[in-house]
Amino acid sequence: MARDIAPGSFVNLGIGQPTLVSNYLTEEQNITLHTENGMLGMGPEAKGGEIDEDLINAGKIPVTELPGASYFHHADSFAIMRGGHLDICVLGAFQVSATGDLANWHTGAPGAIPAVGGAMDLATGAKDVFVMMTLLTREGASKIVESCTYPITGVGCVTRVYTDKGVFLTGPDGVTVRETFGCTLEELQELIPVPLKAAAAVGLQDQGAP
Amino acid sequence: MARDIAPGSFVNLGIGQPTLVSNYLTEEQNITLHTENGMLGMGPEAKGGEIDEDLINAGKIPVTELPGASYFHHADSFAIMRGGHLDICVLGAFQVSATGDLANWHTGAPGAIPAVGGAMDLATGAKDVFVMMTLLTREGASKIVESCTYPITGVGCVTRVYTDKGVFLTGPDGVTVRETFGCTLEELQELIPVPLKAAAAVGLQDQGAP
Amino acid sequence: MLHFVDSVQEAVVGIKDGSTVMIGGFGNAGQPFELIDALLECGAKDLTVVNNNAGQGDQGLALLIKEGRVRKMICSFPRQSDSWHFDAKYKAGEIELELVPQGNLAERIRAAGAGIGGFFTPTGYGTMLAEGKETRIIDGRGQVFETPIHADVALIKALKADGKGNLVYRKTARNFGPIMAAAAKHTIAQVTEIVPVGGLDPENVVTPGIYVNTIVTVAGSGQSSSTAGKVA
Amino acid sequence: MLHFVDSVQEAVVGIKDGSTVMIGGFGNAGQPFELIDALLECGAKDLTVVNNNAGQGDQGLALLIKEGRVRKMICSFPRQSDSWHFDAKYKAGEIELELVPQGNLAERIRAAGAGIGGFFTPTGYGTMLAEGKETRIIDGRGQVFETPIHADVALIKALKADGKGNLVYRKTARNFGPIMAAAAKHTIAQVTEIVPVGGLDPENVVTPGIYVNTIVTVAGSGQSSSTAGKVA
Repeated sequence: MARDIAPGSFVNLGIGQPTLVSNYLTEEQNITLHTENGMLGMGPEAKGGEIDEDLINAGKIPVTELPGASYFHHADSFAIMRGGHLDICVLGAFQVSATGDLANWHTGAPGAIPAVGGAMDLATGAKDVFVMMTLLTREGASKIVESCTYPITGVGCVTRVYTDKGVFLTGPDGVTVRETFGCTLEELQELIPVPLKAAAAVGLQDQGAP
Repeated sequence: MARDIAPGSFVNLGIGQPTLVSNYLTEEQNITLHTENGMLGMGPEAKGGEIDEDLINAGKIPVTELPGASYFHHADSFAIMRGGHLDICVLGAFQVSATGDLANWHTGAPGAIPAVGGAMDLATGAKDVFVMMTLLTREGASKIVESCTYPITGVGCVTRVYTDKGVFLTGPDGVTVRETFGCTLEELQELIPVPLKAAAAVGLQDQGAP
Repeated sequence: MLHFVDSVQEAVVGIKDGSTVMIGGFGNAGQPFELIDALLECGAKDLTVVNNNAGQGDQGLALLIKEGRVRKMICSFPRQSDSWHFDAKYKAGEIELELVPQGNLAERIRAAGAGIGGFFTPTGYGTMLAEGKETRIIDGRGQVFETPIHADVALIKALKADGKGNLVYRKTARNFGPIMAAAAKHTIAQVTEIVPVGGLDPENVVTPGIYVNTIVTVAGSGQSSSTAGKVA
Repeated sequence: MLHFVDSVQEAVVGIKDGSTVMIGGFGNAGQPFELIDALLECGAKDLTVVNNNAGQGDQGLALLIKEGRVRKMICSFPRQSDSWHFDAKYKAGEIELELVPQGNLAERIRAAGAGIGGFFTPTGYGTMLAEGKETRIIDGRGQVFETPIHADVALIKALKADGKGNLVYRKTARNFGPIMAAAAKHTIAQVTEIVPVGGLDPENVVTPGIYVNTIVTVAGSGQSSSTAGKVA
């Protein structure tokens, strides 16, 4: 995924797994990371003496500041997200529907305490929403679904899904397989309960923004 | 009027006549002046070498900066006005109605090019709106009226009117005369086409904020 | 009017039962711990508290919740690994929760300070959190009507104040402070240092003094005093 | 993507006929005169221009209006002692005017940048400028529904940029720059000086580089270079 991020992009990496993407970004890509608690130009996780309790990311983990960073308050920070200024955000998910509905904030289980944070703002606001997840649940069910059974985070917002078995484009036209990892399109189709289309061989890199 | 402004107040003085009020404010009053083009802590008009084209007031006149000033952009500046944070604004007027409607932005004459600036934001947003005007037009008509014949700037927003002949409180209960200058209440009533009440002798200073 | 007081106890003395209290901070950054402790001490109850979270561990807001002072939380992310006091009260039905997407929380607080009566936003459209809310399609996008969140009091933490009440913050500890200061009728700021009038560059003031009512110095109160010099 | 270009002519080259162009400045403070001159030179027409005023004297925006390039003005205060070019076009029916209270102008521009679909405000309620607009009573106050003002391009002036496109301004020349930068698809900033990445304190950045697309240095272009050193 890291290599699919265009040079010069402004990117928000969600809490958890997506944060790891930063380890694969190269200096030449000149990516600027946003953290919704009020910063552009976030650097890697802080270690040892670098740790500063006033400098944390959205996951409340101490981070560092890169040259050219800037700080702003919460309304200004979410204005960046909600105003459509982020090129990409990368999020985890419970489920993604064929048309790009995202479910990643709430299991909906009775008694579960709901918590949403900035997930809905990222899902709705970023130009491209990339999801990172395993294709299957522990029970073997596809997380790419006809329509989400978990409470949704945003309608039709996901543009790409990166999984262990393949990379998918989602949107108004349904699901297109862009890349497979160690399996065929037919094998994927057996796992996923929605019709899959194969991407045309050319122009794949341009299909991110529907 | 200057002495009616409570110590520590945040005040916006409209373009023109109201600007002169600043000449009568004392240091002990510790008044902070706001200018809607983006500053708190505005000082007196700039003279000679003090003139800086990047430091002007809402009337586009060069001004100075006092210690403890701050600068902000236009949305933040109008948020101060619109959010009800200014204690007082002082404006000129064509007419004020008995219930405090203000007309001060447009004559409504055919062919006149309308221009409003920040007048409606000040009228609507400040905790108290003080008007400064002559009581009579050049033709001798009262500018305190039953209901405005000029296009209005704001509904029921004016709390006090300072004129050459007296000081008036306006609001839902109509017009109360707080002070007269060289004339009696009866003489004022002959000039003004709405019923005037005399203020009670005590507690006048507290009647500003309805 | 701006007041400088000598203690956090004095700073919170006017907070009444039933108040809506905004508390700044995201994680530990910008949390006004000492002011929250003073609020706990002063005994005010039936509070509605606005914060991004609903308390962590056994300190600050978590204790206020534990002691039953909070009738309702307005927040975006109550559930954390160490939010046990909120979890217990919530499961016992002893605390009300208004869950708000974080950006709507920030924008609703900003709207209160800026005199906005309400606004439409795409965030939350089509989700559980928009149920029962007015919606409309604007420029082809579904949007939800959200209303301002006003407060009686804001408790915030900043790095420095000057004699006019102007504030500057430090790094990501800025978070909710500036918008809460504007949204509350009465804003109480704890700062690490008070500098004379003229001691802050007017270009760099983040919260103008017009938004601040009470200031108290809390020595070394976070906003890492050890590294604060770098920021001035 | 951020581009640094060598001339104002190069900076405006992509502006098309029919564009909506926001132009920063209030009075002379913060007016990007050189960029406006370049826009005049490049010949783009049928423009909708968003500015607080409608041009003054015989320079900048006034010339753009005189030359018939502006189809519509969105502004709060078109009428001034020296707005003769606008006055003439307006009286001749050759220019459209959308008159907006100044705070609504600022808030509508801010809304566009912040992704707000529309908002209610008391400003203008009950006046001519609310005629035909949706209204409602919120908390006992009449309010008017106002919509965001988006733009294709913003032309703004700042004091300094760093290599990441972060901007700082100078005194009241800040005015509309930060909100227009966020509201336009493409923001072009003329600055007095470009400093290396790391040359601006992250606490003091006013416009983060994410909002800026094209930067051009205009030597001594207002933001009084003579006294600029005091601000850094």
